[in-house]
Amino acid sequence: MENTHDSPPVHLHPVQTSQVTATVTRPIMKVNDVDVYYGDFRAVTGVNLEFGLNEITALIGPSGCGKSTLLRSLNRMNDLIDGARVDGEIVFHGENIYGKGVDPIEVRRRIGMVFQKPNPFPKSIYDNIAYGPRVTGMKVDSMDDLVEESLTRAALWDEVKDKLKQSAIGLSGGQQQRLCIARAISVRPDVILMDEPCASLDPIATMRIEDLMHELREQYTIIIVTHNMQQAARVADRTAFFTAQISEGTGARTGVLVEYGTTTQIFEDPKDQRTEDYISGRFG
Amino acid sequence: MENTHDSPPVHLHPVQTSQVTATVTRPIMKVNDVDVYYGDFRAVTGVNLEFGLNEITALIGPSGCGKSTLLRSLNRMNDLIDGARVDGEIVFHGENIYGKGVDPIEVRRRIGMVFQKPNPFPKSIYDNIAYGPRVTGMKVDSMDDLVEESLTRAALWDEVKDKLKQSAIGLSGGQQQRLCIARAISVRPDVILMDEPCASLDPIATMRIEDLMHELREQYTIIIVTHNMQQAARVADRTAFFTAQISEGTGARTGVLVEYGTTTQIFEDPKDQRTEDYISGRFG
Amino acid sequence: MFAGRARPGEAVIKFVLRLASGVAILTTIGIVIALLVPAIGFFREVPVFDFLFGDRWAPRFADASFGVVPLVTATLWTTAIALLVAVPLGLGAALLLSEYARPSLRKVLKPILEVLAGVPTVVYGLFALQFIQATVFREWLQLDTGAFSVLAAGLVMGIMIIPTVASISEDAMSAVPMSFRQGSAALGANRMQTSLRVVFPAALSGIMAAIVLGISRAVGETMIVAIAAGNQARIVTGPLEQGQTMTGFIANAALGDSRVGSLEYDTLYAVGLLLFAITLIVNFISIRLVRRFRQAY
Amino acid sequence: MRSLQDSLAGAPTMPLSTGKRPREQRPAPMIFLIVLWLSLLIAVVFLITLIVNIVLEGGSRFGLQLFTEYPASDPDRAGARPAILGSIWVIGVTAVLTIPLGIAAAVHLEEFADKRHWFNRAIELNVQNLAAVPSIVYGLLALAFLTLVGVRDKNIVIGGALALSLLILPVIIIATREAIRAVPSEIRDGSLALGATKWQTTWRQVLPASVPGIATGSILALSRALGEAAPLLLLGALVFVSFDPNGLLSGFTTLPIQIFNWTGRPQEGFHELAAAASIILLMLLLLMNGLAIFIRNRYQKRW
Amino acid sequence: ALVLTACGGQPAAGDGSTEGAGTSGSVVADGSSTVAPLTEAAADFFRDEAPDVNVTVATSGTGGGFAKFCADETDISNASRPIKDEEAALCEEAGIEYTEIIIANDGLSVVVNPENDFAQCLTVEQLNTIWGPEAEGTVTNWNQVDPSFPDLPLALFGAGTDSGTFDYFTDAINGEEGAIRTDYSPSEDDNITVQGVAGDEGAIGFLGLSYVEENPDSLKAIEVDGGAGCVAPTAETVQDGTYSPLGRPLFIYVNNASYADKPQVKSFVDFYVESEAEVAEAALFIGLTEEQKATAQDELATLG
Ligand SMILES: Nc1ncnc2c1ncn2[C@@H]1O[C@H](COP(=O)(O)OP(=O)(O)OP(=O)(O)O)[C@@H](O)[C@H]1O
Ligand SMILES: Nc1ncnc2c1ncn2[C@@H]1O[C@H](COP(=O)(O)OP(=O)(O)OP(=O)(O)O)[C@@H](O)[C@H]1O
Ligand SMILES: [Mg+2]
Ligand SMILES: [Mg+2]
Ligand SMILES: O=P([O-])([O-])[O-]
Repeated sequence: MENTHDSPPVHLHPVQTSQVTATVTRPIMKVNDVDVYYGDFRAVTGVNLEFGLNEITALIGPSGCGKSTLLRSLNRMNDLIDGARVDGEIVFHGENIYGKGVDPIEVRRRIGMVFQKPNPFPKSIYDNIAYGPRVTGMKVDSMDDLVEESLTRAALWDEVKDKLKQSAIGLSGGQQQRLCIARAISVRPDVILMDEPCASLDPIATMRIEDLMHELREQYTIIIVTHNMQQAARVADRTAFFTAQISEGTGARTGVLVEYGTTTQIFEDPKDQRTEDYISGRFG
Repeated sequence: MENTHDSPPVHLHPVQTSQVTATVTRPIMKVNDVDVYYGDFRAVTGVNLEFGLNEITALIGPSGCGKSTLLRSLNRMNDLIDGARVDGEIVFHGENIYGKGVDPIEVRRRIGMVFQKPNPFPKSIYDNIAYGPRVTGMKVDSMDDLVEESLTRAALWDEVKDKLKQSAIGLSGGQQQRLCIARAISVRPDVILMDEPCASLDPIATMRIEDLMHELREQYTIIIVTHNMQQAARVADRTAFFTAQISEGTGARTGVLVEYGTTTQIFEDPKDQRTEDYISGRFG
Repeated sequence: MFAGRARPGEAVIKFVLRLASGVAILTTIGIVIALLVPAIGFFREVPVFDFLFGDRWAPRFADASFGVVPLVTATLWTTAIALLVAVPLGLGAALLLSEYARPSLRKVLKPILEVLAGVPTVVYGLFALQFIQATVFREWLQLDTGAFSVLAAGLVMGIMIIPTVASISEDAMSAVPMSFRQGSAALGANRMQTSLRVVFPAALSGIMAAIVLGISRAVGETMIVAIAAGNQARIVTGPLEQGQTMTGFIANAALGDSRVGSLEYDTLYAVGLLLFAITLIVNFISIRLVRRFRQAY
Repeated sequence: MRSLQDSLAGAPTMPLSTGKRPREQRPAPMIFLIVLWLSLLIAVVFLITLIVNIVLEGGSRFGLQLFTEYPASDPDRAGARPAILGSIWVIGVTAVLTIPLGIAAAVHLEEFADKRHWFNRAIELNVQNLAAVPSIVYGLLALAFLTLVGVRDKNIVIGGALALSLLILPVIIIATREAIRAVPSEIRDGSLALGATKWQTTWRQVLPASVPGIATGSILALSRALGEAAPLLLLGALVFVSFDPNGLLSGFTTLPIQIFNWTGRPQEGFHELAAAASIILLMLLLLMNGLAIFIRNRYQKRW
Repeated sequence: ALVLTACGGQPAAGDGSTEGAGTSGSVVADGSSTVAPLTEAAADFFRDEAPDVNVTVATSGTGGGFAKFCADETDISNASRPIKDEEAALCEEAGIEYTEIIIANDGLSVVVNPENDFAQCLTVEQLNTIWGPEAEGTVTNWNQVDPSFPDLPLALFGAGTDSGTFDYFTDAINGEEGAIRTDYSPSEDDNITVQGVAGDEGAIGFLGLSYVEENPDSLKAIEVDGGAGCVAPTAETVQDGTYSPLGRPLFIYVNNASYADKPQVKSFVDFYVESEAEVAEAALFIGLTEEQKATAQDELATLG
């Protein structure tokens, strides 16, 4: 092991187009030739992907390759960033979410999101869950029931049922993250996007969330960005590997999809040299 | 690969004492029973370690286990944090750097440091390098020569020799980091500490830095903190694995050294279950 | 080996710097002494109770009396009116700047607001007296009011305080982590809902601090009230009445001159002390609130 | 209530284009936005009215004479020359007194002071408090101080500068601290790790990097001092001065005081002069704020 | 500046008096805000004589001015009433010797809002009814002053307590210096009084004649009946003494030591008295009678 480092520097593959090798049987979302820009800067280019219903799809790749950018464009969260722009189509239930007449707020209600750092509102646990239904004007028979159901699904009910009126800020990191998942569930989305949901958690809390994802998979479609390859291997049905390509002229780094397939295939039999280098820890 | 996750939650090892299994032949620095506190909070406890001359030692472990804290105590950078305190001895060339009469500024000159985020000064490239020699009042025959020498050693000379008067802020991330290494070298330290020096760099820049570390090893002793196990495996002669132990009473997390040995031993034949779990990606 | 160079310069510099920051403490001590000594002289002649609760303020007349209540009522009126203007407008501006405006728009709007805080108060005072009171209130609106009113002074003062309220509450709102807004948006909330239900409550302690600081600005403002609120020390019962505030009294008295040590001179300082005490209390509340919102995230 | 289960079937449910107006554009959010804009616009309209008003009243008197002539009993011959020079003197001395002191105090608090020490905490608390003390109280303080040291005539440049300095010192300290705090700690760490002392780091790295912030804060603070009248009134600055102030002990008057004085005269001409002098003050204010903005936008580093 | 000077009613230079030439130093005057415009005008004209002399004129009110004068803080004290005994005692205590010089005349005018058409002339008794200490809180309406007056609330404005105007008015109308109802708006700034009276239909106030002449649209001076019929305040009635009891002389008090030791003070005061007529005109006051001028010059002469 000592001093074995003599491999040549990695050359980025010259092929620009993304390779889609997976065929998803029951697609719920399709990404058609998507580029994402921040102002003039193209952060991600030419992505084609399909996400399967009730599957967990992991997006992996080195830092800055545009995983978060792509994920945020899936529920139009990028709209909130000045200058962010999406080219191409993202088709959800047969409808382009960037199409005319589409209300981005409705898109976000239907496609929920969980963030890297748990971000409960500084309100009571109860109000955190009730917030979504309230602001979206959801017709709810009993808010109490909805809160209980959401928390139960997020495997948090037993831990918090006696302190629903207490502030959510008092919960541990792992509990906060499950609360955020419960909150996302409360407005009855079809898809849940997760951007490195365990990055700030300790190993035990991470396992809890991973277990929870497996349970949620029965009813939701989950798309998760992760830095942790082991995590992708543990939880995902399919994995998409991205990397950043450096443009020759300007030196700008643009994210591209390198390879997409079942998790087993990506980790055990990668087709692309870059995927293999990354998986085997040769870079990143 | 699908859904294989059913391992029980990891239990932190109850043994508190650090296990030092490596015998370093030519130690340049010794950490004797060091605890580091931030006010009342004990961030790291009971660390015993030796760093070998002209070796690269990697400190690895999950987030928050105190790697950076320990590293900063090796050149008294912790002195600058209000309330930070080091108990125990850190012996460098036979002298306790926390001993009486020791000038911390001299310690820092002799033990240089490179940070996670490249932090060039907002000055010209030339002035960045000349800064250290100037402020430390180093006797220098020709500053130009010293600048050239430092930049050459940091494998940056060719790239910047024509724009020494330009601002360092205009360099790319990888170049900036090499500039910071050149800057650290300029005051002729014996040891260089690096805290995740590649965390913000892309794969190619990372490789450059790793190559550079191998070259520098001939003349300097290097201690590097890294999150990236592959990187540790690639560059380090020895590896120390830390983790955070949760105190039963208070729930406070304190960093401990779990295992220390040659990199080969740590990665291929870990003695401690926690090390193995971490290496194999079972947590973290 | 590590015996460093002696660095006496470093110690001297450190000492000088420390001395410089000690000026802050010296100033406070100076204020307290400067106000307290004459005030003690004053309270030797006028019982504290009569001062604080007396309802007739006529310190310089043959038949003197020293009840500060009339000055306090005028101050309360001008302050309340100023806040009524500054709080809604300031918070509205703050929400606009922090939740809606793009950085480029912010760059334009914030300095304009800052100008409002910088207009010399003499200029404001004349504007209040000659335009707001004389032209707008009396000529255009035909209000039943005299040459001065606490309303005109309070209104203009409110405008002056808008930037104070806006800038501190905007700080508090901007300090609310983006992640809260993202969390809210991801649940299908629109900007208004996010602003009112997430950002506003989360920034509440900072907003309170802004308001409290606004109060201390209003209580301490001098020239506007001295020019436009009137000079008659009387208990003010309505916004269209004139009245003399605490600062108004000090300024007006300063236009004359009193012998050091005379009761008249001491009166100035007794009122100054009361003013200082009020703003001090208000400040402490504000500082605590700010600290709370700084700690929250 | 539709159970959660139903929505998960995966079959296309409600379309995304609901046909209704997007939720961001419904009446309530639109009205809300209009209200927010209004609150800002009211303030701006007010400012414009004020400026127009003053320009209408004082415009005819605004001319060279205002700058070159001394006050006189006849408004047609009167100017604000001593007041302008007095303002320059007082603000200049104030700047010389406060800027170094304010920077030094801020450097101490940010770079050197152990924030857990009671003394430093007391200083911090004091600075915050002083920033909100009414300006007239500073006038009382300066008056008491000058009396204490036995100054006969309190209306002297150094006296006025003292009152204004104490008034804006906390403002400058706070602005400087913010500018210093904006310098990333990485820069400090980088310098210290090379064996630079704290002071070297402060002097060679932190202060140069925070110059724009300090300049901006100082200019705004001085522009506040420029418009202050109340504390100077207490020193008896409401005087007729028909000569150019020429030293620290020279008598003086300032523009705001001159304005106040003129408005107290019976003749309408003086009121116009007051408005004209207000134009000068407003122009100076806009100039200084503009300069501050320019510095802020041009030089402030985004780290 | 020259052209402006020419039409400014300034005394022609070179009328034989070259007393200021070559002197320098400072002259500090303080005191009455009523008299201040006179001293300011004098200082203004004097600058052409002696450009290097710095004259400052502060306005602390007559009482405030004497306080400083007797503390040896000023060279000249402007006064709109003669020095009081207790003030004189203070000066004596401090060893300050001084000389009183009459410098102009003023008609202390009682003014009402221009809309007011019923109050043309008030007797001293009526004024006392309005302003007396016993009126405080009780006399609040014009019809309490005279039943023929309409039902209109009174609004009262006047000089602040530090002023000689205040002292003079209270003495003349209420019979005792400082005795006055306190529920009026006192201001050291007479223009505030102008604003106050102009802004209130039921207003009544008192101030110097110059403010009336300069603000014909805002104020109306009423006639005062001191026992010999209604008299309006004008230059003639003041000079001939028929505007009584509110016609008053204005003074400057000169510190004898300053006059003797400081050439700039001497030349300023000499100039001031000599150009008294032009000064009064420029400052909108009523000049001295021949008799008064002679007195003033005599007083100057005693100073040496
Ligand atoms: N709001 C933004 N404005 C401008 N550029 C952005 C913004 N957010 C991200 N970028 C840029 O877009 C590129 C992709 O960023 P992104 O955050 O999507 O990467 P990522 O793969 O999620 O990386 P990480 O693993 O570090 O989270 C980067 O170059 C980044 O600098
Ligand atoms: N300046 C500080 N003051 C107080 N506590 C601190 C400070 N810096 C670090 N800590 C705490 O000390 C512990 C160890 O932190 P440290 O940064 O050394 O961990 P690390 O192993 O380097 O983690 P990472 O991999 O995230 O950098 C953490 O609990 C952290 O919160
Ligand atoms: Mg990301
Ligand atoms: Mg670290
Ligand atoms: O300022 P006075 O003339 O009224 O004393």
